[in-house]
Amino acid sequence: MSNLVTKAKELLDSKTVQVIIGYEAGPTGLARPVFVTDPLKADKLIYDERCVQNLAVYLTKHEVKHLGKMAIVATLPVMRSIMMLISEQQITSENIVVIGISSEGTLLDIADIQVMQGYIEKSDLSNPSKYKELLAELNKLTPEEKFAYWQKELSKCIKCYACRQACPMCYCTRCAVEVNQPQWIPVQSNTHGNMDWHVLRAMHLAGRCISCGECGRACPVGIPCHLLTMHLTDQVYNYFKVYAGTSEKMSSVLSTYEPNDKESFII
Amino acid sequence: MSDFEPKVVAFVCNWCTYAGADLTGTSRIKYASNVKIIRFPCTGRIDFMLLLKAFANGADGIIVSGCHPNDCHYTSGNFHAKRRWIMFKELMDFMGVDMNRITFSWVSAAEGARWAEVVNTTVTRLRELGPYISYKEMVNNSVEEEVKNE
Amino acid sequence: MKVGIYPGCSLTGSARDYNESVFALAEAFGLEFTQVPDWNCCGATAAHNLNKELSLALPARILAIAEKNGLEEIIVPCAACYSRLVVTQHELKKDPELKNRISEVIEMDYRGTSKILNVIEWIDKYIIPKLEEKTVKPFNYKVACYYGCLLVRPNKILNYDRVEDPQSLDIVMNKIGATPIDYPYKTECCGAGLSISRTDIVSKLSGKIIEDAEHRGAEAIVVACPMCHSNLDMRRPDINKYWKTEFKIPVIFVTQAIGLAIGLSPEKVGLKRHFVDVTIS
Amino acid sequence: MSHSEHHNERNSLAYSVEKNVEVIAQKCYQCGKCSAGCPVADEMDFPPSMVMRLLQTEDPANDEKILRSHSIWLCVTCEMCLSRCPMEIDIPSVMDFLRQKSRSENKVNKKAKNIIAFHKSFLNSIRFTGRLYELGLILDYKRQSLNLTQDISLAPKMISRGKLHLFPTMIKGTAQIARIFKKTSN
Amino acid sequence: MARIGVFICHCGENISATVDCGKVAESIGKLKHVVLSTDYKYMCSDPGQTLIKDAIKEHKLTGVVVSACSPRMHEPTFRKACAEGGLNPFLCEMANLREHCSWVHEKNDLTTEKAIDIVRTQVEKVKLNSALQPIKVPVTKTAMVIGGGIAGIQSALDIANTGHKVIMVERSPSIGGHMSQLSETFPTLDCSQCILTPRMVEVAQHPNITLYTYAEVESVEGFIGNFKVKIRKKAKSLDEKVCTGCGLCTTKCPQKKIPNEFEQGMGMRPAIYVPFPQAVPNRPVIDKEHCTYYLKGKCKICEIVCPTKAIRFDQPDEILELEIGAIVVATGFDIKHADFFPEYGYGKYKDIIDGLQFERLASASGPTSGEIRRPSDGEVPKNIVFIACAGSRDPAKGIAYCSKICCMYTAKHAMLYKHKVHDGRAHVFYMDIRSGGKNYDEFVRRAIEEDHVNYIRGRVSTVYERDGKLIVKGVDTLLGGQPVEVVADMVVLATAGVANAGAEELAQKLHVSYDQHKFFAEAHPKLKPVETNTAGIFLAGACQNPKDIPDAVSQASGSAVKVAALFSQEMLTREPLVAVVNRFCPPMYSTCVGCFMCQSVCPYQAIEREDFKTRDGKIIKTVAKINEGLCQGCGTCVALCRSKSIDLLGYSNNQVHAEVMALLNEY
Repeated sequence: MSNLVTKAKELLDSKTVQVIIGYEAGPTGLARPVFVTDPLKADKLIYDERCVQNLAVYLTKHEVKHLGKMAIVATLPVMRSIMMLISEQQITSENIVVIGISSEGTLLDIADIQVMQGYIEKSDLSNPSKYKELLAELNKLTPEEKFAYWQKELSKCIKCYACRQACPMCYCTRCAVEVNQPQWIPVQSNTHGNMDWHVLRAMHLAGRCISCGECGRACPVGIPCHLLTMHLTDQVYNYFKVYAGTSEKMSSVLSTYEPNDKESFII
Repeated sequence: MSDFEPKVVAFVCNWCTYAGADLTGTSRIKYASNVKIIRFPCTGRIDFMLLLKAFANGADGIIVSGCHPNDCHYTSGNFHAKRRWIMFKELMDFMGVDMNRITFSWVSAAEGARWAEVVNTTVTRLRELGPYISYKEMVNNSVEEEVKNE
Repeated sequence: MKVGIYPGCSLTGSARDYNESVFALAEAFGLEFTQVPDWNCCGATAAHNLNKELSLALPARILAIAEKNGLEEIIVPCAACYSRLVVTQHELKKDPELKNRISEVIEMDYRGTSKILNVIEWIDKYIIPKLEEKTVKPFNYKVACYYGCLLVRPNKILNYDRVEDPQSLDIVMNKIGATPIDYPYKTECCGAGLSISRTDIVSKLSGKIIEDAEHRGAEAIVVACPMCHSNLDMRRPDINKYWKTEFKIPVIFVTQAIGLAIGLSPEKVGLKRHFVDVTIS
Repeated sequence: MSHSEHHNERNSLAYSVEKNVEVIAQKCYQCGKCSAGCPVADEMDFPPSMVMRLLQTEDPANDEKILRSHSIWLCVTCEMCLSRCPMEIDIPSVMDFLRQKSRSENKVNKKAKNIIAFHKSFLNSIRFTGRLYELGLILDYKRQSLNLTQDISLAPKMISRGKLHLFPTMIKGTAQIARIFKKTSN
Repeated sequence: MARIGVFICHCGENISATVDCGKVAESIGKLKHVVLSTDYKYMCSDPGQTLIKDAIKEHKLTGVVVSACSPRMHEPTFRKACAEGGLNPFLCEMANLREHCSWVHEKNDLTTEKAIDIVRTQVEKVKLNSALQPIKVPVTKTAMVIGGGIAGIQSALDIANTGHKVIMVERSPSIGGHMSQLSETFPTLDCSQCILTPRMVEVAQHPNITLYTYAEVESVEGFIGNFKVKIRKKAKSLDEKVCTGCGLCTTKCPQKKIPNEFEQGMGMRPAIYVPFPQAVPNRPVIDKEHCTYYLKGKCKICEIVCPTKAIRFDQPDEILELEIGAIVVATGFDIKHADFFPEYGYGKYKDIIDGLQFERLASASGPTSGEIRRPSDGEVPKNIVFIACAGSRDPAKGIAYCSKICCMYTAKHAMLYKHKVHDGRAHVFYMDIRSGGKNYDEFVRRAIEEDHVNYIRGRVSTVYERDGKLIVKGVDTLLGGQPVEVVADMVVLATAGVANAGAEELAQKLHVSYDQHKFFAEAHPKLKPVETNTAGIFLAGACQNPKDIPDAVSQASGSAVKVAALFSQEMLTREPLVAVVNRFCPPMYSTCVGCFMCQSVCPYQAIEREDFKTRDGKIIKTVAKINEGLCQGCGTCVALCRSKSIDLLGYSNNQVHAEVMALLNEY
């Protein structure tokens, strides 16, 4: 994508931004994140089907932030992450230039946040179809089967917190699992402790998850933990008819309410 | 299983349900003694992790109760709680945690009789369900896992 | 755009005068429309009084045929038919199940896409723009604009004009030089469907409408509904008998009034077919 | 909960109105604005607001009164009541429903026989021709209502003004119309 | 090292009848850190309390658990006892053995076991309690009353008479509000002006009251006892100190045809005007929308004729910044203008008027000096129709609620009419007569029985004009829905009471909530009808919902007492059960990441932003900070905070966690 490179060059040349967060081809042939600060190095930027990671996770990292104004190669999930991060006051729109990438992989002209909002609103915000089937499958199971399934999966967890690291929404400087007064989450990586952790994570992402699936992808032992957050994404839409990351002003589902919110289980 | 008596923890708000339970007392309405109450200022204060803690520590059932919508002493605490419980319930259902073991209810300071009713129906249901074995097992096995790991 | 017209039964019979005036206007203003092929009766009051499903099926057939023939707009001069058609469209839109059931009954699929225009909407859209230049003989009379029930009610469904003291007809009449009077009976009922079965009631209700118009010095009552017309015009003898008076005020269709204003002959707009002689014009 | 139980027990007319035309009789607080504006209220045995009141009682005896009333047949569906009702209660739809129920239970008020005769004749005429054949309508109505003399003067005048066809116009889809009648006759 | 004392109360027989108190005391005594566990017949009695006080000293207790009745009953008692015993009151907890145990269960082992669990839970909790100091916030002892109607006036006078300063802000040029427009008042029929005017004057002359008319609240910040208020004094184009109120200018002003607001448009006024003769302050203002000078740039006749040269065309608006301790909102109501009711022809026919217009007609100071004459031709109406609920209880076209006052004022109107037009007929179309209140129903009965007002139960369908008469088509539902037609000379619509224009905007400035009808919302529908959910802001009068004068006045006095109570303290002390955001030394400062979701859940706007800056003022980190003056301690933010950076004193995460553990795990 030469025009991606050109765009990047001019952004850096014109000093519009100080750093570009994008992808480059790694030695193993896989794409990996790159932070380009020098216009001359801009041509290493790539975008193709190998580029799957949600780069928004770097927007809140001090090491990147302090470089200055940032441009970021952004697919839909990244754009939605940006919206969330702005609405949660972690970044400011002034400090971000979005190099939009369409679902076809072509360069989008995202002049500003409003344009980006327009693009997001036009897009399908429900969970990616490949996960929809999985979710449907799981939802068919009986409670016992579900419980068993998650016991099996969660027993694998080694509490490496890669799911947390990969998630652009998990930007807390101190995560609740590190709190030991009281010990909310058992430190050990056993099924019970793991379950507590994943419940906590899912609940903390309820109404905030933008369905990028990074957490699941990052898991070294292959726990489909992204299905937990994605299931809640479905439920949030089902109950409150909203998707996360659609505007810079949206307030999270769990920090707002409608007096007539409907539920069927409170007697 | 008939002699089984479930352990039930009730998380209630101070202004409505706790006061309602007081009224149950002053009106001398009898109910099952399995339920023990923990007082919170507002349902909005109740952390979902506490519910898991309760199960992990041997509770067979839980009651969460606060002011009816629009009656919250803090105007909106129960509304926020409601949304939180919706999400929590959906997640638990998805993970196969038995939601029949948690009763969510609104009980006002004037509903002494209703509190007794809520408790009794919950306890009766739990007596039928029996102890929450699957969860208890998970916790115990986890401890053994530890032992193995060491 | 392909414009269709649904005359409805009365325009082929008791309201031929109305029919003639509508077509006369169309001709004079060079407006094209095709009749809804093989149209049937809308069922009128009788159907929805006795059988709800029938009262939806009959209009549904009309609409379905119109759709099939690509009629994006259907002009419905008869206010009663207009009301039935719009209500049907609304009911079937509201309830998909019912819609399926009905299209099964009429053996056609029905989508509910065509836009239904009442006569005044038609006039506003196609005639008003050229009206001024064409007006040769200003219709300068004091008129009582009588809308009747079905042009404005049920307002929530038709949402046409305002339900109390509507204005659309007054505005049209104003355009051709007439002076509409302030008239509280604009939307009072004339007795409609009871015309034959309870002529006494019709005579009473229509009588009130006529009496008040005459009392306020109107020289004509202007209508946009054949039912109202037949009650106020054809039933005049009964009315006069009931009220023991001699109400003389003529009742003319809005289309006839416009026709006269643009210089069409009374015959051309069917005035000669009235029971009550139209002295004006 | 107790509420729903209550519903299950209900088999009143008000309940079937609720089920069939989604109008809740209890919404009516009896202001009477409908009766005040109803053109035929003074002809009725029960003006609209009274019909609503009778429904509210959910008393079999009163349900009977409604179904046997003259009112429901006098209603001309002018929709004035609905357009002015502060509670937006769709009385016209209720009337339509009550008429059909009254007929299906053969409880039609005797005074209403002409009205129904007319409606029947009207439908008859379109059942066979697809459109209204006015002369046929009048003749058929006379046959049904036995008002042989009525409107005797009207017809010739209409004919002279070309307002009355001597022969019906048949539409092509008559067979289909017939089927529509068949399928919807319940 | 915790040293806990546990005291188990028998409450006479109330607890001991079903709970084995001795056994409870015994098994609790075995618990870690419990140095004293004893039972006693009446803990709340003096000897019982002494028992605690002595034990605190004797056993050097660090925590006390009184196991007796509900804390909602006696927590204050025992906390006070502890304080007297030298222990911080917040180190005392109560275990509810009566309401939650002995009274609701049979006498058996399970019940006693439950009692033990309950007590143990509180023991575990109290170990984690920390000594808290009541929060002290200073109080600015100046109140602001917004709105100068009868409610505002009453509230202001009551506060001022307790010796505190009051600022009164009134939007219009004079105080007096709607009451000053009324002719006579139900149920006594005494003249409104006569009872109101003295109060208005009192306000103007009261040493403790500063009156700002023609002024509006611009912004409100801060919290109870410490509000910072900006007020905009709109330019009156006049120097009030110089003006003598001679009124010469108003007579000479060439603009004379401006509909008079005070007369509800039934009279005219000039562009420089005093709203009404008894106005306070009795000084004119120039209405810039209509003044020839402001419109065309020339005229200035008023300036020329003014004997004291008081006119100031170049006068700018003035912004005042005030320190306020408490606010009383008394902005009143408005009437819903009836043009949304086309079938009643209001606005179309001159002789169909609304309730307030009738008040002016009936008022001695009104446009007809008290004679009932119809607007169209000044004739005395011989047949008059009053239509109740013209807008109220009408979800379709008007408002769903009952305006409460119309039944009474309609009865009053009908009466006044009959008193003034003896040969006249008065008809009232009504749905229900809602006349609850002292001597209210008697009043309505009088209208019917003595003044022969014709009450017809039924709503009017339509009103139209014919031959200069108004045809009113109604119904008599008591005659089975029989149509009724009245030929009237005049029709009065009892229009609904609605929230004042701008109420919503003001509510948002004040951060108080309002209902779907834009009326100000009380903190609790039953027990806090005068408070708002924002501490230090109170309600008076019809800004909460339509009210009659007695109700408005009593609520006004209520709000005044609330303010006085607040001002009776040098410092505000509040229970310190508030949320806190953790703080650490740099570079952490706090584990809060500043997502500020807590801000959106807080019902009290108690969460503020705190910036940590470098020496050169560069912001390093922005985190949440709880304003303990505003926080009411609901703890919703605590449960929401993902990084667990917020905690709630008295119900800390540690404490509630410990309670759960203690409740379930046998020791």
